[in-house]
Amino acid sequence: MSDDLAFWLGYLTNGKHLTWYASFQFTIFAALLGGSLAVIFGLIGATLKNSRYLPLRLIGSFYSSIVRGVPDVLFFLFFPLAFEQAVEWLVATQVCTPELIAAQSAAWPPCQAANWYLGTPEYLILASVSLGLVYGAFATNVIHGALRAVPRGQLEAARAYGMSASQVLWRVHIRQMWVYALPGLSNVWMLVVKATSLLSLLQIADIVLWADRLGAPNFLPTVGLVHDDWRWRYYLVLFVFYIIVTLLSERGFEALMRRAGRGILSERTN
Amino acid sequence: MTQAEPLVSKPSVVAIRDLHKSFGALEVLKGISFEAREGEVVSLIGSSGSGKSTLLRCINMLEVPDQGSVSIDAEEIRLRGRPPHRQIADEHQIRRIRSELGMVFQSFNLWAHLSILDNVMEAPLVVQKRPRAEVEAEALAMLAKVGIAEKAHAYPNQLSGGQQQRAAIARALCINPRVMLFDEPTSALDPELEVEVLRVIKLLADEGRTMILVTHDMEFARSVSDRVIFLHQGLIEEEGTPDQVFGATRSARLKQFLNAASHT
Amino acid sequence: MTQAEPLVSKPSVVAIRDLHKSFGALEVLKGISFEAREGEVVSLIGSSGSGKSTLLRCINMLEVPDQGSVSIDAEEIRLRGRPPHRQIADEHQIRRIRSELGMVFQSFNLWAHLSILDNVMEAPLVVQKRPRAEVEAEALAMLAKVGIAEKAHAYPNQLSGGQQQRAAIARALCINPRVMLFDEPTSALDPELEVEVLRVIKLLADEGRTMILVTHDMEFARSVSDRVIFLHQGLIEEEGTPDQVFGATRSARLKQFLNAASHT
Amino acid sequence: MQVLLNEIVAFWPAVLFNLYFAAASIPFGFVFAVLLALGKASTNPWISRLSRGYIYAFRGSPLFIQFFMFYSLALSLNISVWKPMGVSWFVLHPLFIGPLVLMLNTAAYTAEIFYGALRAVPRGEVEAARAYGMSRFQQFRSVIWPNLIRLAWPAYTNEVVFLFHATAIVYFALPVIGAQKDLMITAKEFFERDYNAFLHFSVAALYFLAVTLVVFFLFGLVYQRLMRHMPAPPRLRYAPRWMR
Amino acid sequence: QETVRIATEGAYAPWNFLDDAGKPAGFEIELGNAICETAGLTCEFIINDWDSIIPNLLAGNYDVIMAGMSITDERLATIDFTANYFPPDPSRFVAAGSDQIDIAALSGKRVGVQGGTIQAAYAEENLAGANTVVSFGTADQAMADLAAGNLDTIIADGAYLEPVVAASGGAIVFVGEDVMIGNGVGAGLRKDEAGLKTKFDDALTALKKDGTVDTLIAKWFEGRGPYFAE
Ligand SMILES: Nc1ncnc2c1ncn2[C@@H]1O[C@H](COP(=O)(O)OP(=O)(O)OP(=O)(O)O)[C@@H](O)[C@H]1O
Ligand SMILES: Nc1ncnc2c1ncn2[C@@H]1O[C@H](COP(=O)(O)OP(=O)(O)OP(=O)(O)O)[C@@H](O)[C@H]1O
Ligand SMILES: [Mg+2]
Ligand SMILES: [Mg+2]
Repeated sequence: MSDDLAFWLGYLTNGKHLTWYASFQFTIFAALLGGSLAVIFGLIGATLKNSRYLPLRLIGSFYSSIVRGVPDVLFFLFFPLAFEQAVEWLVATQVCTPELIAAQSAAWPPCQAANWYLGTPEYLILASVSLGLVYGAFATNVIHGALRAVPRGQLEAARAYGMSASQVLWRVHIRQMWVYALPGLSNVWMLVVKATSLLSLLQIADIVLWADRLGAPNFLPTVGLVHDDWRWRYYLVLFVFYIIVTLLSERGFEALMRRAGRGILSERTN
Repeated sequence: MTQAEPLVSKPSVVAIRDLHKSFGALEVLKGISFEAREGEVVSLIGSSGSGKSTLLRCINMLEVPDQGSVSIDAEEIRLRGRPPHRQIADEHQIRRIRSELGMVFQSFNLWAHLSILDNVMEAPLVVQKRPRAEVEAEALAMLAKVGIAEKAHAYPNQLSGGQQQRAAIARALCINPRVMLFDEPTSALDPELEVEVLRVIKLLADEGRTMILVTHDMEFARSVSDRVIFLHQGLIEEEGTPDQVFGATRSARLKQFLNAASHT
Repeated sequence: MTQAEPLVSKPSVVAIRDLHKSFGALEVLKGISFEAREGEVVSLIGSSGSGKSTLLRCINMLEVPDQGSVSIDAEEIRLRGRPPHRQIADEHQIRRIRSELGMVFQSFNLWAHLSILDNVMEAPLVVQKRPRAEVEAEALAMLAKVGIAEKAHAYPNQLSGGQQQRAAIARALCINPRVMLFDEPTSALDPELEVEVLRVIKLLADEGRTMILVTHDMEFARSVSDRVIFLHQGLIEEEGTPDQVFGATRSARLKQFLNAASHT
Repeated sequence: MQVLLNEIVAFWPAVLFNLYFAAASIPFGFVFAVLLALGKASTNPWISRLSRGYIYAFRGSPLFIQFFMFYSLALSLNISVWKPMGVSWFVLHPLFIGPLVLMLNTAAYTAEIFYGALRAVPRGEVEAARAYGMSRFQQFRSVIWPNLIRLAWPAYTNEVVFLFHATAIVYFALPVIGAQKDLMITAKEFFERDYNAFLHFSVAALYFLAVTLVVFFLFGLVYQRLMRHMPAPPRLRYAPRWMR
Repeated sequence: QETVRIATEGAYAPWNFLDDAGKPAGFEIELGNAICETAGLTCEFIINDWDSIIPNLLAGNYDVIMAGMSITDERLATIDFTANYFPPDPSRFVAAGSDQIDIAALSGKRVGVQGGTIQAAYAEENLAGANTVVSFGTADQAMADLAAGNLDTIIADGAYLEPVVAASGGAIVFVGEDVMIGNGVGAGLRKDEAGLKTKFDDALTALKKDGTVDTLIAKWFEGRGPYFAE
């Protein structure tokens, strides 16, 4: 009985479990940063797609269709690697001497001096940017469609009163765009949230990695709580966690929609 | 076809010379010239598709004409390029001039995300960069003038059509325009709402404001205008005082048009 | 209000007794009883919202009435439960009876994914399980009868409204129904198409087919019906031969209605 | 150029695994989805609630977690269930449990698509079917299903593409048997050999992109056939939209 | 003072694992700290998945691997090793206690390994023909599958298996003959880090000499050693 109690108490006192709970911050951080970046990249992508200049338009369309044509995991893994290599290559062009290059045995980086250390914080930021880029492509599509959904008359009125192009864009077009974009962006947000489960693939000790480590069967008291293979219970917790986040997000977006839709969606009240 | 009215001595506020405009293969305006003088009310009439809206939209360059010029207060709006890529040459100039032209759209086009008061204040604040306190006072005064002061904090879609149209008029007035442009200000409204809006426009006319309006309401055109212009197939078919145009119609087309108009 | 016509001796095909139907708080039918005899054409008229469509839809139980009964060929459709959960009691019975009632909808409701011929053949094949060759021959004959034989292999949305409505009639006819039910068969059509469809319905009437139709077209009701029923506020306000109803109107409400109808 | 060709050839066996995962899960997922969609629309509150809950849970949680959870769940049932039945080797094989989880997942997404389409089926056409005495099943076969599948097809095409994309994470979550490696694992191993991220990942991406285009093409052909009753059949556009 | 990053897996008790505080702990962590102290270096342990532990070393994300990694010719082709700090140790087979399994004539069985280990290479070479080799990300995952009956046997380091078998109370037992593969466990370094390698080797030699290594082995691997005492 008291053994049982001690065992279950372990879930509150055991440092590994506490670290697990703490690792939720990585997931939440990546979701928030990734989500915000997705909107920003979405705005940029949509602006490119709407541009008057063909090359910019092509870049916008290329970005949104290629990224969407490839699995999110692939891009998620590729981008941090590619970014790291690109930075190292840039540094290498500055710092690598022929001797250093000759001394380098590994295939990459060109020389040891050009190496860039990536720790958890760096990986976390790169992962978030990666999420932002992937889902920014989806957001591009959503925002592009929403920009086109704003009635032309609303923009013409703004032009007719002498607003400059950027004033029309920011004061009317983008302000009204949100209402049409929110349902789609809500969907993108859910995707970002779910994609945060991939963080462990980038060497981040996130909730998924810990669930695997803690749930694995353990025989040795020195290593942690002794139990059989309990992984599915740990994953069930994550499963439920994500469903709850989805539920709360839905609520949140409904509230947001009500606010943003004020004046545009609400019915006549008098 | 000059007028014998004293208005002729006043300076011309809007001057249009030889305006042409095509959409693809369709030539909508085929060379239109006219002037509107200080304090004059000019009505454009004509059958549907005759190019009235297009003409009005060319005045503030929402449509860029293919040929011809538009001058406001003797300042010509600069354009560049050849059709169909003719463009506004000077963004600063057009913005300045546009804020001299208060356009009221047929479908109101109030900004849906702003309250009525904010709609009215938006252009003075953002374009003319006038101080907020002053603009707010003036906006409230304008709303009172058009009779919807109590709706200042409502959103456009909480208003009836007539109230929306009057809000749109207040919005146009609040930039203190030299000229008001109206595109069928009442055609989206039912007869009751129409009366409300016409009352406001008449009020403006009586104040001596320069106005150019497109209308299908011959009664109204007759009672409010100093001059009536009949457009037909992209050209001015007849032009004159209401008494000349409606009383002593010369063109056969106009006669036919007026006949049809009186039947609906 | 019995009729002096010879029809009275024929057996009643549709018999409706004391039908009540509410939607939520709104009581649409407040106790309707009438019969349609073999070969009789009955027109239902009444202002919009008076419950005509609801009554027609109660006959084949697309709406289940709250109270009262519907009998087809003296067989009562069995229902069970209390309102608002009243339900069809016997799925087999209703399916058999429904295939005796050829309903033609106001908005046609042709199956968009099937060709016209397949539309007409679907119910005989699927519901009545008749041999394909026989059904096909009959379907083509029906299409010829309503005058759109050459459209057999077209899809519904390649047809004009009048053609679609005639296809819908052919579809209803092809199940060989005892009774045809029409809900405003022409109101979705423009006057030209209307004429085509009315011609077909008249043809059927002349053939002696039992029909119940809802219509807004008084002229047509007069010329085609054996009996006219005027619905008002969920009750039968007046009933009789066209001559009685249109010629010697008694009810004040009906007079008012006919007056309004003749003005539009 | 030669390098690229070699690389493409080297990836060829790997893509077969991704194709297998998609091909094995899509048909079952489709059938299950139809049942779920009908369940969600059912008037029986329990069936409806159950289907709704299932769809919500599987759409609301990451596929990655679902893989881990179902694998470890299946594992914990091994001794008591699969072993005695003699299907142990089969049930826990990635080539079985992979498509199984994909199927459970895609069924939820597809069911939501079908449910939406179901509610968009023209009411009048269904009423016409009822009015002519069709039974519920006949109504479904003659009217509801043909309408549903047409309405759902574009969205379903998207779902198929993303299911294919989702096959990329199967082997990140399940044990690898022998040399059975899919595109992602292959790309990752190649990368760890020579650090040429651009080459290896691009070739893997190329494969995914190619299959995506093929799916759009084939499904587009089907769509055109489905929509042949329209005067101007709408075309299916390359428009990958959602992911799980 | 020079900072050295040491990568470890953190899922291979008692070599390395995460303790109750969630920090790396185990034989290699204590040894690593002792080495760094002796060599005058500042050390920092980093947790990295096993299957990408060598690539990330080469990519320069850390400088040393101490993760129960056996010294093999194959690995020596890409990285360098210090002298071993754990002697060549037999790899051993385990099976569930109830199973009868003939390792000598192993055929048609499911053999679990941790991907990228010497045992994985061994199984691939010697067992893959007649059996199914299943590779897992961590040793613990393989152990879970064995316990759940999804594997017939696992081949892994004897020193890793011993405490597990002891603690399992007969549920998991050693079977068959031991296999000698690998040349002991050492710390892995990039080939161009000759300086660091020297520092590590010198420190190791000193620690072996003064008995620290043996003490640590005795502490973490019950009943083993001494190996390095003069
Ligand atoms: N943006 C456009 N693109 C192509 N054609 C246009 C465009 N705007 C107007 N047109 C065409 O130009 C012609 C004149 O249009 P305009 O709107 O000026 O007519 P209107 O006199 O205002 O008619 P109404 O009384 O119906 O408003 C019409 O045939 C119209 O179809
Ligand atoms: N399914 C329903 N749910 C709620 N109310 C309904 C429903 N169907 C009809 N009603 C209401 O019942 C009343 C009668 O409708 P019904 O369609 O029978 O009128 P009608 O006589 O056919 O009118 P119309 O000539 O316009 O077709 C109307 O007020 C209508 O709004
Ligand atoms: Mg117009
Ligand atoms: Mg009706």
